[in-house]
Amino acid sequence: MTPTVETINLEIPCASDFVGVVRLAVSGIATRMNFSIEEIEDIKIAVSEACTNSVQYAYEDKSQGRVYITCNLYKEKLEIIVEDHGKGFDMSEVEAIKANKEGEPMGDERSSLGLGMTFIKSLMDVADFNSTKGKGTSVRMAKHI
Amino acid sequence: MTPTVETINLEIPCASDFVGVVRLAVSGIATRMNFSIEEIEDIKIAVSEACTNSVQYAYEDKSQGRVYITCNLYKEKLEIIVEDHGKGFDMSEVEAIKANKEGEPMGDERSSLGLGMTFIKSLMDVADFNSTKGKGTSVRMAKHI
Amino acid sequence: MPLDFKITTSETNSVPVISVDGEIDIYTSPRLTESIGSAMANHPKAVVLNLENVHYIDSTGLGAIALSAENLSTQGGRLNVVCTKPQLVKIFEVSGLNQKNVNIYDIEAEAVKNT
Amino acid sequence: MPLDFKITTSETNSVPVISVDGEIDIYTSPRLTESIGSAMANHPKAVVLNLENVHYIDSTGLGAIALSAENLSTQGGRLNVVCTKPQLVKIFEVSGLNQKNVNIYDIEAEAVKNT
Ligand SMILES: Nc1ncnc2c1ncn2[C@@H]1O[C@H](COP(=O)(O)OP(=O)(O)O)[C@@H](O)[C@H]1O
Ligand SMILES: Nc1ncnc2c1ncn2[C@@H]1O[C@H](COP(=O)(O)OP(=O)(O)O)[C@@H](O)[C@H]1O
Repeated sequence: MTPTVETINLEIPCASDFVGVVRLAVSGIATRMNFSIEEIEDIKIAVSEACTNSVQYAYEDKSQGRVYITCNLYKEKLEIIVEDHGKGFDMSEVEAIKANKEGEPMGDERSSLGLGMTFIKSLMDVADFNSTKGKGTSVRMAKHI
Repeated sequence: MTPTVETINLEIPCASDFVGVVRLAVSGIATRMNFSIEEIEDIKIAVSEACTNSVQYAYEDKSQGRVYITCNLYKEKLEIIVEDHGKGFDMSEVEAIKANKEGEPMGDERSSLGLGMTFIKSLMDVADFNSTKGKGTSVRMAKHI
Repeated sequence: MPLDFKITTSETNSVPVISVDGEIDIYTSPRLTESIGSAMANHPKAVVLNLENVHYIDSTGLGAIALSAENLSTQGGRLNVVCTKPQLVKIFEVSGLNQKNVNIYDIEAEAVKNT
Repeated sequence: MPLDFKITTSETNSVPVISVDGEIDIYTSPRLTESIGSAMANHPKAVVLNLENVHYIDSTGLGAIALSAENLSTQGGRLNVVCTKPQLVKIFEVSGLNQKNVNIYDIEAEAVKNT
């Protein structure tokens, strides 16, 4: 009985240093799965955006926070889930703010453009966002080979 | 309270495809810690040897096996622990076999030179091997910055 | 090594040229912001940012560039970005930054000339 | 991309030259063994293995090379390896392979000549 899916788990501290490490690991996985160079670049950006959001927004006390990355390798697709157990957010609230200030800097971070989730959606074939205030956020994304 | 150690966890299936992914992730971590290029190469080989052994020898049923990699980042060193929950081995037995057939191919794998553990010991500052028959193997290694 | 990152600042015809080597993400973008900030200290008309050796940028990097461009334009200057990699150009397009105060060029000399 | 791997086989003065690009480890070494095996099918006096573009090798890769060298010497041939990267040369030395039936050269032409 060979499994139809192979799983790789990665868990990093809530620190900007390690987003690049996730990117490296994921690009290695995508290379092994024979994605094209362009697709690999797309996947790298998408997974980075999700990790960056968890690192930036999820935890009040970053020193205790962890970010969990799960890569599920199917025959025909790569699925990546990025999760945190942070403060979560109200998706409809964020959408409303974005609609109001299109292209304007938003949020606490002055240099943030509100592009993170947009990139994930536009670069991947599947992008599901799940966030519960007080519980955390989970982003499930997938790209077909 | 900032932690004195940051931990990154990685978990791969027991398959040769993913040893390179571990190597990539670890080389990223070592780069972030400002190890020299030479030291990074040493660390990559050492961690690969440990993962390769777990992939090659630990599990009768590879499809169910997992290999666990823990990277502990200290101010002055990088510690890496590679573990499997496989069949384990008797270290003294292996040493005895090696002493007898120095430089000769050993074990089931005809192309194996018995160099894996030697490399880990010679390339890292710390190398602890722990194996219990029927329980699994754990290799703890460290390199000082 | 994959995660190496380097910024070098030089000057061509009195225009500060900032060249980046590596990946621009949440970890490295503060250093980029800082370098552009230092270049702006002498109130130049423009800063040229050469991304020819950048093989990765994401929304954090774009955010840093957008903020720097805004600061520059506030003091009457402009940010000319040299960028040839299709993947990067694509990201600039998706972000819409190239339609605001960031100008994209293929060749550094052109970016310097148009300041 | 970091984990890309490629083997190309050519011939110089009737000597098969196998050039490897990428990392030789537990995943890729079977392909190397296979390529050397195919090159040996015509019973050449020697096979040249060019590792100039190999930036990583570990005990698995060395094992594959040692086994191939043994097979070659059994049929009266030899394995000449082109290897310049200090890190790789160091690994060959630690393994002791260069003192057995694997000959290390700096330059491909030399490795081909000495067959
Ligand atoms: N993991 C998360 N935890 C908490 N809040 C989040 C998380 N991800 C996104 N958010 C919220 O959603 C907003 C929009 O995110 P995003 O579209 O990625 O834009 P940006 O690029 O500005 O981060 C953020 O400003 C933040 O308030
Ligand atoms: N994780 C492990 N699980 C079970 N057996 C192992 C493990 N690691 C090493 N061994 C045993 O130790 C022997 C020597 O290992 P090593 O020194 O790495 O040589 P080699 O390079 O031939 O693998 C192997 O042949 C195997 O029998």
